Amino acid sequence: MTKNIKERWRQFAAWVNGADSDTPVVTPEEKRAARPHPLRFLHGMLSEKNEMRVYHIFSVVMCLVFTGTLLLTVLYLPTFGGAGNPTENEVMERYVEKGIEEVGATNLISNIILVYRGFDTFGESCVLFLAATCVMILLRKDEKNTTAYDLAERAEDAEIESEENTTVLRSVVRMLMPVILLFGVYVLLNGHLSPGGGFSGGAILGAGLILFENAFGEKVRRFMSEHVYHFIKVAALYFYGFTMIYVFFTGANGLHSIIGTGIPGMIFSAGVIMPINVAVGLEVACTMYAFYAFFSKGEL
Amino acid sequence: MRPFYENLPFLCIFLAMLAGITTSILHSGKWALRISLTALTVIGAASAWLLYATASQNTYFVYAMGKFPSPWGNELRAGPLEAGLALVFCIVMACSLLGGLKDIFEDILPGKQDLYFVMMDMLLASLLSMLYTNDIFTGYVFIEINTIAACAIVMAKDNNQTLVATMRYLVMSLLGSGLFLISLALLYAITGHLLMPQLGESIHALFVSGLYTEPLTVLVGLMVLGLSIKSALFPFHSWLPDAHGSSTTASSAILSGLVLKGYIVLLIKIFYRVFSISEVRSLKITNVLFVLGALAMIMGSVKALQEGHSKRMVAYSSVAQIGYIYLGVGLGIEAGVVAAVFQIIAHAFTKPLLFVSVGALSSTAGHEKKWYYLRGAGRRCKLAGIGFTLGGLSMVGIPLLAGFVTKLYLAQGATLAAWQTAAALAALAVSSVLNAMYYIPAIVQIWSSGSTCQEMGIEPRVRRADPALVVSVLVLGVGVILLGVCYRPVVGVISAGLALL
Amino acid sequence: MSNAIATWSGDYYQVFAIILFGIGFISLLLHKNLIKKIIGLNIMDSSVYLFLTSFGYIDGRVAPIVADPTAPVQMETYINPLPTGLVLTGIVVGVSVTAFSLALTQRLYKKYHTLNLDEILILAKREEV
Amino acid sequence: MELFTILLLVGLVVCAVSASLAKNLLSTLLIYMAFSLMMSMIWLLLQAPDLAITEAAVGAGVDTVLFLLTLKTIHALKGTRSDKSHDEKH
Repeated sequence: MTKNIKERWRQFAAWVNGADSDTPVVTPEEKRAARPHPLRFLHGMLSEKNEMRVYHIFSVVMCLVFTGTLLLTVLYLPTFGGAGNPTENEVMERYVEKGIEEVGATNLISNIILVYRGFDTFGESCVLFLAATCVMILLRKDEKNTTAYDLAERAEDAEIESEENTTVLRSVVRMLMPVILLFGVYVLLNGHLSPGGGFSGGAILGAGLILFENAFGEKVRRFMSEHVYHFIKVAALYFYGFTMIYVFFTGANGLHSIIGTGIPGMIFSAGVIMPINVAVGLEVACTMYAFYAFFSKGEL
Repeated sequence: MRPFYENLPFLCIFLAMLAGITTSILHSGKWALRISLTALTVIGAASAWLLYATASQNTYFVYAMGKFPSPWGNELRAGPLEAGLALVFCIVMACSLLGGLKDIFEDILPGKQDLYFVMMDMLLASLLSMLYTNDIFTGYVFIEINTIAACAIVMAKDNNQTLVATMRYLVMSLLGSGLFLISLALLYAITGHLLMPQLGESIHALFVSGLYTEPLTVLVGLMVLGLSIKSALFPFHSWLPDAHGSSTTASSAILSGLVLKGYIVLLIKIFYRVFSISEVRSLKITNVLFVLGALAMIMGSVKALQEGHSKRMVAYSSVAQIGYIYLGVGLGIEAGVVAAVFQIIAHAFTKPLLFVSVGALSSTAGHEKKWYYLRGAGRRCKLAGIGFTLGGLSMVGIPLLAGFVTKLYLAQGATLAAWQTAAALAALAVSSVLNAMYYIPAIVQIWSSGSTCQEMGIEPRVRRADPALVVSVLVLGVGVILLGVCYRPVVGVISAGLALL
Repeated sequence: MSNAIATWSGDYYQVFAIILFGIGFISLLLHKNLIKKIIGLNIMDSSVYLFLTSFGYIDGRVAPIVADPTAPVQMETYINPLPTGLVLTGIVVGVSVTAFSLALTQRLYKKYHTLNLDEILILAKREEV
Repeated sequence: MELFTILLLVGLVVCAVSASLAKNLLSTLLIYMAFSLMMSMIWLLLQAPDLAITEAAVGAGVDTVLFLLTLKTIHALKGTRSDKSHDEKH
């Protein structure tokens, strides 16, 4: 038994490490001729080994210069943790003292990221959306990135997976799953009252979903088809986008907004923050799951 | 209730984003294209309206995103300069898409064409945000969006070269963003603000009182370094030829014409609104930019001279043209920056014209991209030949074309500069000669009779210009000529916009 | 010099953040292995976030989460919430970029059977010719 | 408390160095995971619990899954099984 595990670990480590122990496909001369580096003008004056060394020294010196400059800069910066630093100004004062009154969430950070500086955060959700789209461009199965060999291998993997005895995994997941989901939903819904919010809650939910997929693959795959993924993602982003348009438009034009602050500290309070957290959380959860699915299978 | 046109910048940005989000569920390249073009038309029209409204009253406005004004909430700011550049960006992006349309549908797999247009819409949204933003952290977020979208449109062609080029581009870009973020952290630490008007006031106060001079110098250096890595200023340009030379036609055109410019416009905005041009000059950072710009003008052209691959040659010529912009900024005076912004516009029209034409020319020789095999290509696709000739001559600096006006204004600015006059004039002269040395032979090659691509076993074929290509070359070509002939109103808007910054 | 050391020992968060930045930067420059490059990039990003967050911290104050919303909120009780908000944005951007670059790495590996960027560049050049 | 902080910070540096020096890619990854967890403790010490939760979920959770899946794909063509595939391809 122990030997088996050891053997498996050795194999595991071997393939993980495989890249480094690769048979050289490129001769050193070619390597040298093609290496783009800032010391090209020294070409021919140095041997391969020396050139490598000079390049390393150059990099290290550059890095040291950077680090040194920044360290010296620290000397001239305001003291760490000191009260009365330039950052403690009227901006912070309003965020802290008026935040609850103006926006309504007792977690002051969610006031800032979702309302005061809501545009940045919408941009950030778009970054996540873009990354998911990029991963789709790169990894979604098509004739360019998948060969017959890949398909055969994936089929083999699936076979191994179905044979494998996953009793332990399944019973552990059965116990853990409710806790993870509950925690994720709690973090999501209480984003305006306690630490957390859309992104962290969504990431927890996504991680739970990935775990669940590993134990009971079929069920999740049947639920999270590509259509469902697109629907959740687009619906969440639309909701977020149009809410933001409404908030910005009414705010900037001085119109009356129907969004109130509610009673601070209650779960249904702080206006748009909780709905947006839910939307962002759903988007993040399914994006994380989509990352996982495209990375491992090339499809949802 | 403010006048409606003041809502336009914000609505344009959100329209572009929502167009991108909608496009991602269409599963159809044709419809994605239609949505993108519609969004571009609407945004272009809105920008034109905005330009008219702000330029006619010679005014600008700030637009709080939400209830909370300047030091607390995100803000946009729009004046003639921003609106004009937004209009140019929309026109150029639409023309590049139309000009490279055939290649997009050939190069990209049918199942993924819609995703390409998602990237285009997001790229537009991020460019607009970088133009309009009044908040430096919003600038950072949209720089990241721009980076990811730009990398995605490079790799969309999905062959080996583009994947490798994307990796290099991505690593360099992320290094640039990291440096920008660290300089932003320093800026926040010494001022406590992120919005440009308040930052400007605090920085001015720091200059007067002489506090925090060292961090200020370091942070300006890091910020300039980060943005110049991303906009391929000379020693950091190594990723550019691969990325711009290997991707599909429309991507190359947009990357060279617009994406690089987005970062430079942001840099100019920071120079004007956070610092002031005299403060930047007193930090000596303009001198560095001047030297690097001059070197880029010459080294980019020298590299282009050695290049036999048509798209890579045009890409190297971008390095030289970016050098012109930085040379203008590096003069450290108003006139130099006006010339730099004019060059941004001129190059935004000329370079896509060149890329679109080269794409069409090479399609007459079985997509072979070496100059040697493109002999006679201009005779087989006359429209593209004319487009390339026009663009090439503009780059060389023939009067009545956009490139000439840039050189004129740069030279004029140089005569007013403190110490740079002689060096700037010499760099301009050398660079013009070098430009002529590679563009003229290329033009001669495409108009010569006969063809050489049979040597590769490719039958030369005549390409009849499709309507999309006609529109694209026509609009870009007319743009180049108009900028060369009636440049006075453009320069007027630029100087008015810069004065308001 | 002793002055400098005193300042550094006061600003130890920032000093460590910068050391981490140096480590991330150098592994980005020196490593040829793409996975290690990406990890270096992540370390660099984390260090910048640490640097930024350290400017929001104020000694003896607590996290900006109000326990009793009925009482008036005093600024002197809480740390500066803004850097935390900015870094939250930054972390999400970081994970997006990581996913993108890892997907790219997978594709490059499938094409070239190596993770070494130098070798990949050479192989790509060889193909072109 | 300060001692604990400094220990954590030193731990971060050690993790960063050893992640960059480790020969084995899997060890690099595991060390990076430890780095993320320490980072999330440091966020707590800096009074930023929001960041701590996000870093733990994203840095130690999702990032690690993505890295592991990438390593798996690499294996799919190399290592134990890849020798076979290499022979087939060449």
